[in-house]
Parts: sequence; structure tokens; C-alpha cells
Amino acid sequence: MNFKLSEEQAMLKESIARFVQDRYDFTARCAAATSEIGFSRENWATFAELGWLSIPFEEEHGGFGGSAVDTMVVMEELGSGLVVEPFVATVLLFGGLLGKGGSAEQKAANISAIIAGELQGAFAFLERQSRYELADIKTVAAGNGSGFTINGEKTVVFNGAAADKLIVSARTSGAQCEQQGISLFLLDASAAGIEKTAYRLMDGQLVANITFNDVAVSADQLVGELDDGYRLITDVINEVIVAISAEAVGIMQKLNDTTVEYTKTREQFAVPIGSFQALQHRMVDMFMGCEQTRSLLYRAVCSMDDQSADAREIEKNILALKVMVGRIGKLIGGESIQLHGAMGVTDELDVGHYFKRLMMINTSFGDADYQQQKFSALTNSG
Amino acid sequence: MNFKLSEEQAMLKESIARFVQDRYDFTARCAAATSEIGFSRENWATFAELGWLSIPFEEEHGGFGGSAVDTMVVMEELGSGLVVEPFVATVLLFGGLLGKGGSAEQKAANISAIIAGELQGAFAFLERQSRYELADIKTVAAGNGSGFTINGEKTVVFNGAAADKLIVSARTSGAQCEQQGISLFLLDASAAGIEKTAYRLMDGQLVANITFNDVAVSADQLVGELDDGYRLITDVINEVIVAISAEAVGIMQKLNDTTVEYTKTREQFAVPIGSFQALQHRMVDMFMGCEQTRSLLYRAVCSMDDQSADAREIEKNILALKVMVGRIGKLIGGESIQLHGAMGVTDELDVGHYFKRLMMINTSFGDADYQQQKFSALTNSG
Amino acid sequence: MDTNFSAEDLAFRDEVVAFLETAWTDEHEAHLRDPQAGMQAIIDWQKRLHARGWLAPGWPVEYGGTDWTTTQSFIFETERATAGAPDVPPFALKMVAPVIYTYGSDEQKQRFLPRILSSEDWWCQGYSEPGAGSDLASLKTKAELDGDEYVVNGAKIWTTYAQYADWIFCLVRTDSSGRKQAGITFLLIDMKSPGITVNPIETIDGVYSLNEVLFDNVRVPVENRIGEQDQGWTYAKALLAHERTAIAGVADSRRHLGEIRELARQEVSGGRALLEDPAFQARLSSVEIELMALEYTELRVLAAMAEGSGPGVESSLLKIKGTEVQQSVQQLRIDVAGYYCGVIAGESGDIGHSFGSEARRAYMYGRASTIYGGSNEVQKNITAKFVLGL
Amino acid sequence: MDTNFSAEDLAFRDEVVAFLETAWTDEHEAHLRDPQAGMQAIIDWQKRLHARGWLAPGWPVEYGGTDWTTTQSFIFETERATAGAPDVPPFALKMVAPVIYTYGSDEQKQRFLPRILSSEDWWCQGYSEPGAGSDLASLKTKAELDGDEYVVNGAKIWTTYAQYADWIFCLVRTDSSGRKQAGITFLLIDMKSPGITVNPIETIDGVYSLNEVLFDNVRVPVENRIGEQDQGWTYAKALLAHERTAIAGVADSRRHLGEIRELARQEVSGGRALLEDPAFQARLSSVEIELMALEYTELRVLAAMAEGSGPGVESSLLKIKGTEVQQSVQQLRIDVAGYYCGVIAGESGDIGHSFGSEARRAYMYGRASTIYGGSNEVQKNITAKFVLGL
Repeated sequence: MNFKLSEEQAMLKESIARFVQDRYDFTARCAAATSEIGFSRENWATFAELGWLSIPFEEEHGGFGGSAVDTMVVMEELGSGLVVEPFVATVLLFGGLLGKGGSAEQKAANISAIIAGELQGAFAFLERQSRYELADIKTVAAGNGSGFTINGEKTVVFNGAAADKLIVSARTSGAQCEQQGISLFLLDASAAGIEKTAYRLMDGQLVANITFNDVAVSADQLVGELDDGYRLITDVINEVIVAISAEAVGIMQKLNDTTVEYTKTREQFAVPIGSFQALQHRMVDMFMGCEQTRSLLYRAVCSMDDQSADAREIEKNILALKVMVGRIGKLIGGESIQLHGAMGVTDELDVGHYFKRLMMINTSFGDADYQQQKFSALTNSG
Repeated sequence: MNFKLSEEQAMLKESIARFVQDRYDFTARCAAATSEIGFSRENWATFAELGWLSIPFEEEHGGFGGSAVDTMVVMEELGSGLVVEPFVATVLLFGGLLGKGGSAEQKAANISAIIAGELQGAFAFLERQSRYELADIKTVAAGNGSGFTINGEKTVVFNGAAADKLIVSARTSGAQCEQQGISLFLLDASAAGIEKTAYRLMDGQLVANITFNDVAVSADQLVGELDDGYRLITDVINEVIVAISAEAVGIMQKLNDTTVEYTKTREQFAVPIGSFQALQHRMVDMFMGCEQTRSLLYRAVCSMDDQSADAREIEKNILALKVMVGRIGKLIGGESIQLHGAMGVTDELDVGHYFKRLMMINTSFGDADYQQQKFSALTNSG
Repeated sequence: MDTNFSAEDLAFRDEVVAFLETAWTDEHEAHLRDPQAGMQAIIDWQKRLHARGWLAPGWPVEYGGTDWTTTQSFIFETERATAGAPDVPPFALKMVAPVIYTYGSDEQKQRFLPRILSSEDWWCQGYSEPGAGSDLASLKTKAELDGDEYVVNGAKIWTTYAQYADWIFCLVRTDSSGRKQAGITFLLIDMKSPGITVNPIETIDGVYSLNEVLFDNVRVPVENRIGEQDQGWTYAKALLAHERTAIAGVADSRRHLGEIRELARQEVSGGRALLEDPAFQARLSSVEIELMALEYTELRVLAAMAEGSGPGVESSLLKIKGTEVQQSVQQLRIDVAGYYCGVIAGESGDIGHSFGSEARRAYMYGRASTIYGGSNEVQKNITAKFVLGL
Repeated sequence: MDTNFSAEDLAFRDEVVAFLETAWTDEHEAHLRDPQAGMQAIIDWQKRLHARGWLAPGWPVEYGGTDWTTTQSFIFETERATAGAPDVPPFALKMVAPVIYTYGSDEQKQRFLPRILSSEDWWCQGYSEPGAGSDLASLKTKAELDGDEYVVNGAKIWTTYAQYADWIFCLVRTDSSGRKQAGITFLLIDMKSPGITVNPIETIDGVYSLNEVLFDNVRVPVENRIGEQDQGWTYAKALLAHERTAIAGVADSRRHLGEIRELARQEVSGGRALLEDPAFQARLSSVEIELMALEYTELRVLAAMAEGSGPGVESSLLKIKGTEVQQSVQQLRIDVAGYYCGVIAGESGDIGHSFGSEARRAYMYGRASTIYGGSNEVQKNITAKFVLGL
């Protein structure tokens, strides 16, 4: 049993921390987020150069062959720096689907481009009505002999505005909400019949609604098995949930540190407000919340990297983690604002921005209440 | 709009408070509770003498014709004094069923005796499996031409050990859990075929399990309409819920006062612990909890006494009240123990005893979680 | 003890409902969603209320108040919120006006009160200062008497709607020698005075309402001083409890909760209305129950006030619970919106649930409610000291 | 970073499981429910552990410890709790023994440690005093040196199992002139000494475990002093962190949660298992998730300790969260029992759900867990100061 990072992981962590320290202050971050594509291409090139984009990919595709712990290390530091560059969308979601389900040709054509920083991707899976149900899909890919014709609309596509290529989930059979009958297709974002509407989310992400009007795809654009995309989606999204949870832990730690520091310097009634016992106890609750969340994060990644771990245990660990990330995120985010007083509601401080990212992480792939019901169903069934 | 007590109500309140002050200190209370019948007959005679037992009954049956506010005034003071005498069981439950559903003969034969303090009653409605579902009844009253034969077992019958007469709920038709087909019967506790097992609850009450083995009753022992007892039960129990909620508010106020006083005198680290801000804020939460519960209590009794009030509104008010009584009871009870430190876990202080009564009030007639689901069902249905 | 409405009360309610039906229009409602047009809608709404004589119910009748009973005030508030009409901005009507009619000179009353009622003058509040926060009395903005004018230097912050204001009422320091509550003077300052600069503050809700107001040798005629020099704290303090009472916002929270219930009825999750989701139901019920209690807590405070006792220290309870409930309601709305709570609705129009962007704005704006008007922590200190005697 | 079990660990687990299968019997289990027979069951259990060499895993090997790795300790604890076997009472094995083998003389080690391992000596802890509570260092029980004996006068309180104890380890005051942490001496006192009176304290759980211990001119040989006179606080303090680590009780809470799930599966409400009730599910899940986290928090602390760093201030977190989880578990059990949580099972036998009375006892006993071992409030103060630097 061992909770230490390997030397390699410690170096990776240090490298990201240094990048944030030297080149990603709050002004630079806001400039990246508010740019036309929602991030900085220059930063992305740096990520590629430093090898971060290769972390989760298999060595045979030019990747680093990283573990869940490796991805955790990256994400926690990206969280701590409030990095807006689309690591999750391009590398983990889009890249993850290809890595896990892509054909040899698809991998060859795309993964090295992702690693080189030359390809932006997105996964279009949400629909207006779907809420957190990954199987609730109305977009249809109708077979037409040689290939398929896709019609439908996807919303809140992360990195959807900047993506060069998309993977889209569509129904090839089955009824709406059925897990069976979902297939994934890889296509150029500029394909005929695709229209995008870009907009921003409060955490700075540039996302898009994407409509598919009679978009023609060939059979070799299918990612994974026909009708069997659901399992692939959930496998990848489970990994992404853990990754954004690591990001959340990085944010929580940062907010806690910032808040404790602020209360040491901010004076009211002629003493630092950090000397008030009621506030101290609340900051202890924030500290404990962060440590407990970190424990669930370690629990999840250790079980994912353990070849002998039971699949059900892994799922349970991931669900528990996401529930706590949501709950403690609300606690720490809310308390950080409150303890910063009126300064906390200004846009000038980064506190509000960290808070908003925590809120979007809670919402992403199912909020705490939703995941807790899945957790209950899993743990109480026999 | 007016939240003041009438002069008569203020006198009633004062009279109970004086009784508790003069004749019901903690030692006297414990002596009453641990006696063979679970209360003091002498105290009960005093209650009769002072007219308290007549409060809720109609004037035509010799009662005071009191309102929901009147009952509230009594119960809050009984709560404040942690009075263990069976006012709820005999007057409100047993007496309430007779007053609302009894035949003229049944009323004449019993209500004046209750008021005179000469009759102890109990309502046997709970069964081993029923939990909080009032309609979950397996006890059967089988028609036999002239009357009925009752077989079954009731548990946790409040005042069941001392009661001279019982009202028992039994199934005369319908399946277990069906609301239709429940009937109530009035019978002597000493009737042939009745066996009691007495035991104590943690709040000092002496209760009983009662088995009915071929107990014969005649048709004139039916209370209310045949098969239609459910409505009568819920009507009376709703009133009792409000009454024990008033008792709970009396207890909460007492615990809060006691705890605040204790923290003013108890010293740690050379200062009164009440000077610690973290504890102060928690006591403010206790204070706010008590005031909010009191507000729901006033809301419920005002709507019950308002002839023009909508039945659904009244039910909603009662459900809300019971939920908050349970939740805030846990908060105030738990915090009172905690803030008393190790002294709080001794039996010598009354704090633990008040706490236990709050716990039993939460459980009685459905706990907070149960009532909240009923509240949700009611408020969300159109 | 009763909360029955008398026949007169019921008649009054009909009157209110009838008024609201014509006075608060769908057009107002639509404008309200747009921060810029919103201000015009509010001014128009104030004028309609004034025309009906209902703009300043709390004022003494001689200055334009209504002499309503507590029950009538309650009825008006309830119906107002149910109709979706906003509470009027408090700075002129509920904050400075009571100071003026209670402690001001006759000349000040005649000069300022009618222009408040007619919506000619817009006011903002100059209490908070950079660094002072909840410790209001530690303010540093200085006023020195020079002839028959005060010369004011310093800075006020978190000043809501300063960008629209004609006047600002300020607490300024005229003496630093004694305890910090002494030596404070209450001044009314024309926002057009030379030397005043208004700097906007960007806030997490993305809507511009807060400002920093800088005073650089601003000259204020001595006749714009309320009462005595150095006694301003007394005048301001008397009003703070009223501010806390008004802040509870029970009727508005009730309306918002109703809206959320409807949204959750329409929102589908896994083929089932979100409203049928037990976890959502539990949270909705918890908030509703707390709100039902708060409604009666407020009535109890109002009834006590009607009996002649001031709102007193229980007003802290209303402020704490009121803002807690508001934030719970805002959180529910965010959670109903799901992914769309993150949407920043721009020129793109309808890009998801239309309420997502609004939910976000209300939520972010609402973060301030537990901070301003004396933070909830300060309210707890007040309650511990003055109610519990700790 | 990994939590994989090695092949050796897996083999060790099999060993532990095999041992528990025979060493902890149904008969022990049954006795445990009865406070009187329970003590005999625990002594027998200690003897079986001792025979296997596993009674004192944390001790240095030379005195009878096991030299287990952190992982092995974790495995043993987990399997022990899963089997339903109790943790051994900490007073001798986890509290006084470490003081003796760390700070005691060779003679003291030889005299006391073997008798602890053989269960011949039963110990209790004399730290708390009436009035001292969480402010442990303000203790007043006095010891004056008279020749080669100390004469002890004063009172200790909340002394668990003093009625069974052969020895009590005490903090006593030998000097009042300096700061309160100075001038405290650590004494081992024979409970059979003349002048000692043990008075039972009735507690809200109705089970007799706490006592007041009075000292009236009790003479204690100077060789029963640990280390130096006036240095007792140092010796005691080093152990407090260990006490807090041990207090988390993760494995036991996990077992209890499993029991509650089974009870809720059997308990029916309105024709449906209580376990299917969404509100119950939500509460159960919340506790389980918190516990899953705590399990890893404990592992992280244990791993840090294995690396040579002491449990440190993070032990406060284990104590706070551990006791919070325990109380949540106790609350759940109470709520499953419904009306029957109130039952005081007496001679009447089975009068309702058999677990109701036990649920009540566990709940009431558990109220003390957030108070003793340094109240959770004090733990938060410690964390604020030493972890957050506030």
C-alpha cells in the first residue's frame, strides 16, 4: 500500500505546476478563455511539446501508456491552474473513444495527430431532452446500403466550436432511451449538412449546439461495433468522470488555500477574520471535505489501475467519487465566496471562476443527486 | 392577524407552568415515570381538578370545547415540564376517537369519566409489521351474526398497561394495507381473551403489547361506521400529531434555554464556553430551529381553527410541522447533549430525558422522512 | 391567536389583485429579464404604484404612506410577488426616506420625499467602504466642515445602482477621536457634485449593478446633513433592523418555488418528469417546509411590530433564514437546468433550456445576499449577544 | 500509488480469516450483547489473541508486538470487524502500554507489559476530572511527595470500566506554579490502594461503564511514576494522537452499515421493503460514501505513519469524521427500528423488533464519542491551528 507518486509522476506534476506558475496567471487564463476558439493554440502546442497530450494513449499508438494515476496527476494540476484548454474534450473524450473503440485505421489517422497537438476533437452526445441519461438519444443514423445518413441535434458539445473532427452518437436501432442500438461515428466537423452554433458556458468553455441534416457517413466511419456504442460511451465517460473529479480536487485545494490565506490577512473589527472561531470551524469543514474527496479519488484510481479489481467495485468507487465531488464542490465553492465577503462576488478575483468550474463539473455527466441514485441502485441490489 | 394568547389561554398556560414549578421537579417526574403504572394517579387527579382533562371535549359532553390553540397551550407546557402522565393517550387519542366518532351512548358512558380523571384509555392501532402505515392492519374482527370476534396482536400501545378501556382497530373487510374495511371497537381492557405485556419506552412511557384471542364484542361496541374507521383514525391522529408537536416545541425551548444557561456558567480554558463563537453560532441555529418549528406550529393550529381553511392546506401544514419537529428535534436534542459535554450523557441531568422524548415524538405516527414523502406526494399532485 | 382574514381584508385583497392585473403587465415582465430595459420597467412600475398611492406603504400617512394594517401589508406583498411584480428598489423608499422623515428637518422632508415618490430622484446607499465590510462602523471616508460646506474625501464600495443615482446617502467620519461608532455623520450628497467618480465593479453574475464611488474634495452643503453632526450612527442603526426585515423575501421565494416546480414537471429525466424524482422531491419539500415556517416567522415579527414593538433583534433571524431559503431556491433552479445552468445566453438566442442562463444569473447574484445587509455571520453574532445573552 | 495486496498479504488474510473462524465464536457474539457476560467474552477473546501472538500488533516486537506492515494491520482490522469481533479495550493495550514501553523504566516494562498481554491486569484511564473536560491540562488532582511515596488527593471522572480495573494510569498535578501543561506527573496507581473509591455514573444508554474515582490520601510508590516528575503532559500528549487514530472505527462502521442494510431489507413499510424507500436509500448512501472516503483517509494516514511520520494532526480529521460516521450509522439503525427504537428490553423478552433496544443503547452510548478523546470542537481548534495555520 502506497500513496506516493512515482518519480516520473512527480516530474509530470511539477512540469504542469511550473507551466501554470510561469505562463498561466489569471490574466493569461482569461485571455485564452475569451478568445475566439475558447483557448490558446500556443498553450496547446506547449502541451503537445511537453508530452502531456500523449499521457493516456497506448504506447503502440505513440502514447505514453499512462495509468489512471497519471491522468489524475495531470488533471489535478490543470484544475489547480483553472486551465481552460480542451484536454478533457480532445484527449480524454474524443481520444478516449478512439483509443478504446476505434479501428486500426481510425487510430492511425488520428491519435498521433492528437498527440502532436494538431487535431482538435469533440464528442457530441448530449441532446436537448437527454439530461444525464446517456442512452436518451433521438439522433438517427439510418442505414442506406453503403453507409448511413445522420439527422438530429446535439447540444452543449464540449470543444464543439473548435473541433476539427467529431464523434457523434446516433441511434441505429432501438427506441429512445434504450441502451441497445446506439452507434458512434467519426466525421469531419466540416462535413456537408453540419451546422454549429457556438456559445460560452460560465466556466469559460466554448461549446456548441450541432445539427446534422442528412449528413452522409460511410461504414468505415463507425467507431466500435454497430448498435453496441453504449458500453463504449460509459467506459470512456467513467474514466472522464474520474479525470474531472481530479480536476475538482485540484480546484478545491486551491480554493481552500486561497480562502485560508485571505482570512489571515483580511481584518474586520481590528483582527484578521481567520481568528474568528466560527469561521475556523467552517474552514476545517472545508479542509475535511477536500481530504475526504481526495480519498475517494485515490480509491477510484487505485481500483482502476488494479487488474484484479472487481468491475462492480470500480463502478461503485466512481459513483461515490462523483457524488462527493458534487456535494463538497458546492460546500467549498459556496463557503469560499462567503468567506471572501463582497470581494468573493467580484469577477476580479479568481475565486468566483474556480467556483463556476466546480459547478460545471458537478453538472457534467450527471450531478450528485443523479449519481447517488445510481450508487443506491448498485449497492442495494443484492 | 394576531399571535397572542387569550386571557383564558394565558391563565391555562400559567396554571400548568405553576404545577410543574411547584410539584413536578425532575425527581417527582422520575418517580411518576418509574412507578408501576408509569405515572402518578395523584397528579392525574390534579389535572382533572384543574380542568385540563376537559379541554378538547365538546361542551355538550361536559368539556371545555377547546380549540386547537387551547390544546397547543396545554401540550407545550406539558412538554416543557416533561410530563409523563398519559394526556395524549387517554384524552387526545382515546377521548378524541370517542368525541369524534363515538355513539351518543359511548360518549355519555365515557367522556365525563375521562374528564373526572376516573377513566384511563388507550388506542391499540400499531401492529408488529405496520411501521407508520395506519392502514396496515392484520387484526381481524370477524362478524358472527350478533357481533364480532377479534383476533390479532397490537404493539406499543401507549398507556396500554394502565388503560381501563381500549379502542382497537381491526379489519372487518378488505386486504392488509387497504384503507377501506377498517373498523374500531371499544372494549374493557379486562375482557376475556385479552392479554397484555407491559414494558417501558426510553421516554418513560409504560406501554403494552396486547393480544386478542377470540375476544367477543357486540355491535354496539363499534366506534364510528363499520369498515370506515380509517378516516376517523387519521382525523384524530392528525390532531394528535399537532399536539405532540406542541409538546416538542415546549421541549425544544426548554433544551435551548438550559443549554444557553449551561454554557454561560461552564468554564473551559478559563472562560465560559458560551463565549466561544463557534458554539454561539450553533446555539443560534438551535434558536432559529425552534422559532421556525414554532412558526409551523402556529401555522397548523391557526389553519385548524379557521373554519374557512382548505382541508388540503391543513393537511399540508400538519405534514410540514411533523417533518420539522423530527428534523429540528434531532438537531436540538443532539446539540444539547454535545454542548453539555460529558455531563450531557449522564442520566442525572434532565437533558438526556428531554432528548429521548423528542426522539419518541419523531417516531410517533411517522418520522420526518416518512411524513416528508407524504408532503411531497400531496404538494406535487397538481 | 388566529390568522383569519376579515371581510375588509378579503375586499382589500380583491382590490390589490385587480390593480396588479392591469398595473403589472407582460411587457414589464419581459423587460425585467433585460438588465437595461429592466430599469425603465421598474420606474414605470413605481409610477403606477405612486398613482395608486401604494408606493410607500410603510411611510407615515402625512408623507404619502398608506396606513395599512400588518395584515394588509402582508396581503399586498403576497399578491405582488404572486403576480411576479418586483419589490421596488429599497434605497430611496425604504432606506433613506425613513431616515429623512424620522430625523430630517422639515425642509429636508419637503425637498426630498415628494421627489422620491414621483421617481424623479434615484438614490443609492453609501455605507460600505473598501476594507470595512461587515464592520460598518470602521468607515474612513472623511468630511471636514469648511464654512457652511462639508468637504468629503474617501471611497464607498458595493454601491448598487450608483450609475443611475441622483443622490447618495452617506455615512462619513467627522471625528476620529472617540470610539468608532461616535463621530459619524449622515450626509445626503448630490451625485452630480464635482469630484465624484463612479467606477463599475464586475461581478460573478455578469450583470452590472455594483460600483465603487470615489469622493475627491466633494463639497456638500451643511443643510444636507441629517440631524446632528457626529450622530449619524444612531440614525443609520435604527434603520438596519428594518432592512433585515425587508430582506427575507418570503413572497418572492414562494413564487420562485412554484416556478421551479413547474419547470421540474416539464423537465424529463430518463423518460420521467424530474418532479417525480424522489431526490428532487425531497430537496424541494425541504425548502418549501422551511419557507412555510419562515412565512409565519415573518408574520409573527410583523404582528409584534403592529403591536408597537420594533422589529427588534428577531429581524436577524428573518435575514439569515430568508437569504438561506433564497439560496436554496436558486440552487434548485440551477439543478433543474442541468448542463444548461452554465449557458451564457448571448446573441445566439435559444440554445438550450431558456431558463438556464437566468438560473445562473439569479444564483450568482444571490451569493451576495448572505454577505450584504450585515453578513449572516454578523447576524448570528447579534442574535447570540442580544437574543441569547451570550 | 496503489493499494494492491501482494501475494504475502493475501496469504496473511487467509491466515487471519482462518484464525477468526475458530477464535471468535457465536457464543462470544451472544455474550457480547449482555453487558455483564460481555466482559468475560472480551477477556476470553484477548486470551485467544494473545495465544496467537496478535493481541498487541502495535507494540515493538521485543515486548510482544507483531511487526505487521500497515497493510497487514489494515487487513487484520478489516477482517476482525467483518467477523463481528470487537476491538479490544484500548486502555491497557493502546494507551498505557505505549507510554510504558516508550517512557517507562526497564523494571516497569518487565513488571507491567507481560501482565497486560496475559489479561491478568485490567487498566483504566485517569485523565478527565470534574470541571476539566476538554481542557485536560487544567487538572487539579494533586500528588505530593512524602518520602518515597506520592500522596494523591482529588477526583477523576468519566473513567470507563474503573469497576473492573486493577490499575489506573493517572495524570496528577505536582506543581501549580507554572503554565498548566507543566507540573503534571504520570502515575500508575494500584486500584486496591486504600483511599480509592469508585462511584458509578448512570448514563443515558442505561449501561454501567462510567465512574467517578476518588482519591483520598492514596499513597503511590515513587517507582510507579513514569519518567520524570512534572513531565507527564509530554508523555500523555504523544499518545493522544494515536488515540484519535484508533477512534475512527472504520471497519466496525462498515460492518454495522451492512447489518442495517439487511435490517432495512427485512423491515416492511406499506408493503415494500424499507430498503426500497428512496429517502432511506439516500441517507444510507450518503453515510456509505462518507465511510468509503474515510476508509481511504485512514489508509493514507496509516501509510504516512508507515513511512515514519507520526499520525500527526490529521488524526483529528479521523476522529471527527469517524465519530460523525458512527453517529450517522447509529441514527440509521434507530430510524430503521421505528417505534421499537424506544423499547427498553427487560425481562419481558421479545416485545418488538429485537434490534430496537440494541439500537437505542448503541445510539445513546455513541453520543459520548464526539465528546471524549478531546471533543470534536477541540479537534477542530487543533486542526485550524496546526493544519490550517489559523
